[in-house]
Amino acid sequence: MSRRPPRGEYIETDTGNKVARKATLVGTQNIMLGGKTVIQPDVMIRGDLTRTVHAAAPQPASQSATGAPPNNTAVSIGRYCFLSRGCCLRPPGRLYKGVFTYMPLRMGDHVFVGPGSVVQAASIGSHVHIGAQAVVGEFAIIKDYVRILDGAVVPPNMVIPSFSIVAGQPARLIGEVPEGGLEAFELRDLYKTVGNNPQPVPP
Amino acid sequence: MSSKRHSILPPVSQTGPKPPVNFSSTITIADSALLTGTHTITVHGESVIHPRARLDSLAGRVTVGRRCVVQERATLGAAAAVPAAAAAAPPAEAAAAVTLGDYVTVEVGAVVEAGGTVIGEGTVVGVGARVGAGAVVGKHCTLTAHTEIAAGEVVPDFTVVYSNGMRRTDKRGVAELKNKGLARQIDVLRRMIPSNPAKFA
Amino acid sequence: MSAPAGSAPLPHRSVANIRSPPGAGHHPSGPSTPLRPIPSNFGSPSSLRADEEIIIVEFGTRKLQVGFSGDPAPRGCVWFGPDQQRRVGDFREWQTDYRYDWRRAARHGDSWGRDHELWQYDVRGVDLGLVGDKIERALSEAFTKYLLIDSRPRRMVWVLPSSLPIPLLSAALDSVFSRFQPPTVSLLSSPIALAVGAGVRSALVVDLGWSETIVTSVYEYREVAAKRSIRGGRMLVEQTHKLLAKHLPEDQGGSESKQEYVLSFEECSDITTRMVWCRPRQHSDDDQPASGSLPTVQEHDDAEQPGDSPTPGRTSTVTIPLKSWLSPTSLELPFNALSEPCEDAFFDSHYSHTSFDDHELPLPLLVYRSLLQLPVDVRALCMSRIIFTGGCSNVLGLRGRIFDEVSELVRERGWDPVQGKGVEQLRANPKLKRRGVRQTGESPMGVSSPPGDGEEQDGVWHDAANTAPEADPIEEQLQRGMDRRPRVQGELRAIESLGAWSGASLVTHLKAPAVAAIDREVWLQHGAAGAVRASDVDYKAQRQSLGAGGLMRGSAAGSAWTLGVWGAV
Amino acid sequence: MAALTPYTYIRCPCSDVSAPGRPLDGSSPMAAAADDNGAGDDDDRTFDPRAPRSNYSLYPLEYLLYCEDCHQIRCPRCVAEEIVSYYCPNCLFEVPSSNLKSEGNRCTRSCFQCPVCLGPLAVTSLETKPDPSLLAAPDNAAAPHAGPYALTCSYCHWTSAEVGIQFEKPNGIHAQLAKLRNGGATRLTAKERKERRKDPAYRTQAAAAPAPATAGGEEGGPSSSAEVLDLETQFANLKAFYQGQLADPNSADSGLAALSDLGFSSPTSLSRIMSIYTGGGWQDKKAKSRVGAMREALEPDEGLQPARLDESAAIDRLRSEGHGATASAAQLRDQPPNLGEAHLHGRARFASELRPIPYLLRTKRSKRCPVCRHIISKPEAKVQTTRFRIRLVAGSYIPSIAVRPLPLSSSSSSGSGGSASGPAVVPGALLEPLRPAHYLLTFKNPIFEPVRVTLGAPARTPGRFASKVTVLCPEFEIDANTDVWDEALKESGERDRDKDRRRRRGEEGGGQSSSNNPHHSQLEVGKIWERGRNWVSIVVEVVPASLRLAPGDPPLREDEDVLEIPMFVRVEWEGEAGGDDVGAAAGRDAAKEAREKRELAYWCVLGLGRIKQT
Repeated sequence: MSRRPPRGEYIETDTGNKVARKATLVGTQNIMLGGKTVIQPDVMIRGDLTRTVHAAAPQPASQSATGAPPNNTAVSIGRYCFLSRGCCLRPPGRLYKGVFTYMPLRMGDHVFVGPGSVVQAASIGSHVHIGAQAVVGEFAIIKDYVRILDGAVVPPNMVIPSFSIVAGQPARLIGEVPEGGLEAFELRDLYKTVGNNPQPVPP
Repeated sequence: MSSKRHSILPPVSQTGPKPPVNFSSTITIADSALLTGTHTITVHGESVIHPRARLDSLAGRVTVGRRCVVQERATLGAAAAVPAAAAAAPPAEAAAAVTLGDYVTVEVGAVVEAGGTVIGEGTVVGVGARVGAGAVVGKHCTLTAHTEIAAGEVVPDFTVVYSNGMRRTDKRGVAELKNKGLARQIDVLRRMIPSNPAKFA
Repeated sequence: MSAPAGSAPLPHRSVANIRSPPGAGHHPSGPSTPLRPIPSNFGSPSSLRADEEIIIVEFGTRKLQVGFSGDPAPRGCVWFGPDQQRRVGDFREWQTDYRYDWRRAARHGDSWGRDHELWQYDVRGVDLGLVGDKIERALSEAFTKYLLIDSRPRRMVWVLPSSLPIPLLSAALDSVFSRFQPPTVSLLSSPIALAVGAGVRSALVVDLGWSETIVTSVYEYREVAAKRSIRGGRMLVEQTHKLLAKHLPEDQGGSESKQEYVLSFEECSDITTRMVWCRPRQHSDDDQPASGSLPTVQEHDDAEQPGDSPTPGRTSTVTIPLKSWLSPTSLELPFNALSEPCEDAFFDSHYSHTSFDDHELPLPLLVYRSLLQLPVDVRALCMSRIIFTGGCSNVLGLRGRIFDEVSELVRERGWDPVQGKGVEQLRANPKLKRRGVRQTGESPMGVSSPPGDGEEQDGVWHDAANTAPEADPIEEQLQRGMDRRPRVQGELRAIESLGAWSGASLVTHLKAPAVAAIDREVWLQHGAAGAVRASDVDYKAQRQSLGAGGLMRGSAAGSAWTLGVWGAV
Repeated sequence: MAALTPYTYIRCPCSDVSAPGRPLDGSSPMAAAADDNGAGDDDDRTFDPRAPRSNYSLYPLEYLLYCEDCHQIRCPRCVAEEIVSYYCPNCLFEVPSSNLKSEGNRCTRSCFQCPVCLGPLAVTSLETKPDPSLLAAPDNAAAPHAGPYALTCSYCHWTSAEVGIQFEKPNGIHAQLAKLRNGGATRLTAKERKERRKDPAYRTQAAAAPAPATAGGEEGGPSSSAEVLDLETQFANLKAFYQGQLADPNSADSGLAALSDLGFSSPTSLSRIMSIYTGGGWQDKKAKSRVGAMREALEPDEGLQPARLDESAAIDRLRSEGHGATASAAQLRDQPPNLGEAHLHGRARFASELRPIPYLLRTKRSKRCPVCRHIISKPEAKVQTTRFRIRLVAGSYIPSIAVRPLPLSSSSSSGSGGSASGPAVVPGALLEPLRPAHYLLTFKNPIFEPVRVTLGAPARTPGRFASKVTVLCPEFEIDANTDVWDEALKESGERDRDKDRRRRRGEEGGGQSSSNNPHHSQLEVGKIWERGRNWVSIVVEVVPASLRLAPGDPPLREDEDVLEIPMFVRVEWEGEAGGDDVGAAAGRDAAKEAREKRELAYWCVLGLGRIKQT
């Protein structure tokens, strides 16, 4: 993670978010960032896939200039999240009362999403580590302090309780996060190592 | 996100030639979709091409059936990862690179290699799955995420490929229901995804 | 591979003294008087103890079954394998690109699949410490994952094969006592537990185990004889591998048979459990066509012929996907070929019976001989209480095949250890005829065969027959007890047992005291050396200590304690 | 081979005490290995990380706890656990411990795992046949909540309808499933059976219930009159039978028969059962005479179950349906014990006989020190909270060790970042055999007193391939950790910390020339490479062994190509005499209190990287 990008690769917002210019954010008005969140290049977030079921009237298409209502949030991300290169966040969709609708994807704080992973969960807690090339199926619910190993495929609708370590296709519980393992989920240091003037990793 | 823009869509270098296209009037195609190649790309009625989906007709024609959904970063007609030796017959390759039946869903980041590859009606190609050149996937199959179908392999109808290549038969008999669901999904997507077929014409 | 403990026959095992040797001390008016008040004493603690769970552990070579006493089945089952032996926090097996490199693990032929075993009965060169570690980890996994209990000390009951070598047993006890601090561990031998689990007091337990097949004769809840053969699950899997390797295209001649393994153990054992079957007894190759006339055999025979005869079946083939080969492939082979491993591993019918060593007898012969070895009345009981158990008893058709082969052997040889001329003479013997008819079981006999009968035909067992006291009180009692319900005997019959674990669960639930109960303190002081021979224990003292110490605690510290059938060092 | 990032494992001292058993002779390779590892038991001999037993005693730092009263490391192996709460990992409902005894160790709501792929199962209505991947809840456009229902896997699309299991109600699936056999036939649950036991109608009812069509072993149909008992019933019958026998009606104390439900046994039966175990015979005639009363089970009602040896039906099925229709060994292992079926002989082999797997419950556990019984870790009881009441992790007491390859080709990148970022060498790059390589070990001191670290490593690594190891600076001090508030203000305080770091370097410049300008790649023995606020970096030089095998050698074992250094770490510091919470902020004013020397010593294993195979 401690690669040094050329200056100006990131847009740094006043809330401390670092969004790579090369990231693809569709429907930004429906994407909420908590701050201090890093979005690396080639990340894709589908903010345009909003829920349609609560409103009878057809939603304004994402590129229409009308500011979207607040309840239209498609993807909300907490603080100190880290979206690695090439990962993709996508709201889950399903038929509800006979109508197809997308549901918001909510993400807590200190969530690491590994490179190339695709996340379609309904909710992800805080202090969650999703490895590289992992797939989190639609409407999965992931609690706090969960580690999803590289390449795991979390099946749709799966619930992963706190302190779980899951892996495999489909993902299953293979271990529990030990008491001493909680600090490892902290992403403050990692946050500092990227951006336009990255800090070195503290030893 | 201070910017007034409603999307950050960094331009992607349009590599390769602009392919001749044959779009139905009812399709939805995001203008950030990527179409390259020399052969014709045909998309039939009510199909949806998500942003950043990639259709590559260098190796041959790419045909997308009715009411298909090609999600972001999915690639149709990618050059075969491993040159399909015996599997795909070269002439067929030139003819058709990829053919999707109706009601096919190609999910995020899935790759369908060129070379006479066929995906049957109602089949779902899961996230990050890879269908090798010349493979023929039957109707109403489910390729779960990260599934790899070897080049030239034939997958019978109603097969579920899961857990790294384990196979079983889908006995739920929900084919038509899935199609119905897909239709509903497409209704919604058409309203959400700004379509810009003109860009590719 | 008979183990040290097993090879030296323990006093109670030798056939000579199945019945109590007259000298075994007829204590005048034994415990009955001291026992009278005991119920009241017992009443309260036992009811208190009712909700305190006792953990029952059944040890197998490849798996550990763990649960609570009183349950019909174990709650958890932990298998041993390479993944179970990794460091904590090593999740490599779950990495997408990781494949367990079994070729490396199988350094030389005989270690193929060894990392799936808890121990080898041949304890030479076995790292006992490692065995302890494996058991400890398996147990704690079972506790956390399946039993959901914390590490407060709990009493344990272990179900063990009675042939378990003492070094292994003590290694296991060392590790468990030091890590789990159970106040006591009681030992129970699996054949007896099986008998209990089947509702019988005598039985012929045919344990088609992993490392070996053991035939144990249980008489009145006592093991009176055991015979083994190395023909077990391991051999079966190796035969399966041989079969698959033979059918695989790229074929390095015979080289891959023992040295080089072309397929992973995991895959072969999987295929074995899934596809390998056992074909019924061939009637063509034995000259007596009359075999069908055995009523006992009858129902199985003509039931099985349809299973085998249809010609479409003969030609049918199966395709088996192979992942662990050089390149993943799927192998097509005739369905009938899948019965070969079974033939080679368990029967070897193309060799003559005389050509086998004692440790590699084909199973039917093994069963027959162990029956033959028994005194006639014991045999009469055991032969009609055959219990098949062990992993290989799940091989389709195997039990039926063995059963038929045995009844065939019985039919053509009777109970005559001697063959040849003797046979004719005996054939001429009217008594035998009667017997012959009977043991084909046309009708379950109410009475056991008269002792004279036994003497006459199996000469070998003269002494055994003679040691039988003319009036065996047990027999009398039993006869009296069930004059209206005759016991089935003299007829070959197989019965189901709930399994050793469930049997132990029953025994424990009934709060039976174990003589082979080891106290933690005592063990940590003396270790196995502290044990005395089972026969030397004064049961009266035991029972007193029971009164004091509670039901399962067979040995309060200080009183003599024993490792039961596992003998002493 | 997966790229290997350097790692550190710590060996809990508790492994030293328990050293059961020794190989009986050294003939076999295993025994040889055991000899090496036996050495681990006493510290003056080198601990071999590769010995098979080592895998059971090595832990990553985060798995270790620490007892403040014993001042000792505690590992998962040596702590005493106590369960705080039970819960279902799927519905996250807390289960009272009382239910455990009765309901067992699995979720009794509607939480099931797929028997085929272990994915979660969802209840779906069969009427509207919804596709769970599209609708988690039944589509009520068509008949809302119309039964029957089935469990469906959203991953592999297995459905319980495949094995003929359907439910009337969408909830309480567990209870409904208990009454269902595969194929749909109903069965009596244990409770119902108990009620029916005396009821004459019971037998007919049981007989009426057909053997499951899928039961290969039984398709032959009941050959004899005996009914097929399922495990549960046979067990119950046997138990009832034995207890009946033990009650021993014709003995004097027949009054006790009433107690037989408790499994209570009269003296007679005691002696009876005891003889189960005694190798010897009967001592007293009296007991014997009573014993007679106990007979064998003779009928299915008493638990006797004649075996059905005819498995030809199953064989035929195997023949016709082939490999695809069978359940894999793994799937069978994941199956919970199925009490609802007859004995599994020659059965439970077909995929059609798999049953949904109720989720195993999980637990929250608190941990105690095995010696002083103090609690060293205690989570909040509530399932949803992730807080801990007490959490004494080793990481906040013993120095952490970070391993990084040191790029001696002093490229600018490694220089500017100081010790911090030296990505010049690719992580996980293979080590060149016989070519010296350098690694930076960074020790970080978590406690609020300065600690003195002494390292001991064998000159050559144990095992088949001995690499040379030189710890350039085996003895050094690490300054105390600073206040907690610094942690809190870390983000903002980043710059200060850098300054702080630089300042220190300046101070020590005179003393430690090498750390003065770390970019110069001359390594001086006995010199610290670099020093920070509460950390110190030293250099280890290794000369990887060549992995060339002599002909006839057994091939490399898994991970035998990894260069692992066993290192004995001794940490000394002065804590306040009370020594209750060394780690807490209170530790700061410990300086004023009485001091006492503390020492901690343990083996650890540094995995540096894989050696290139030539």
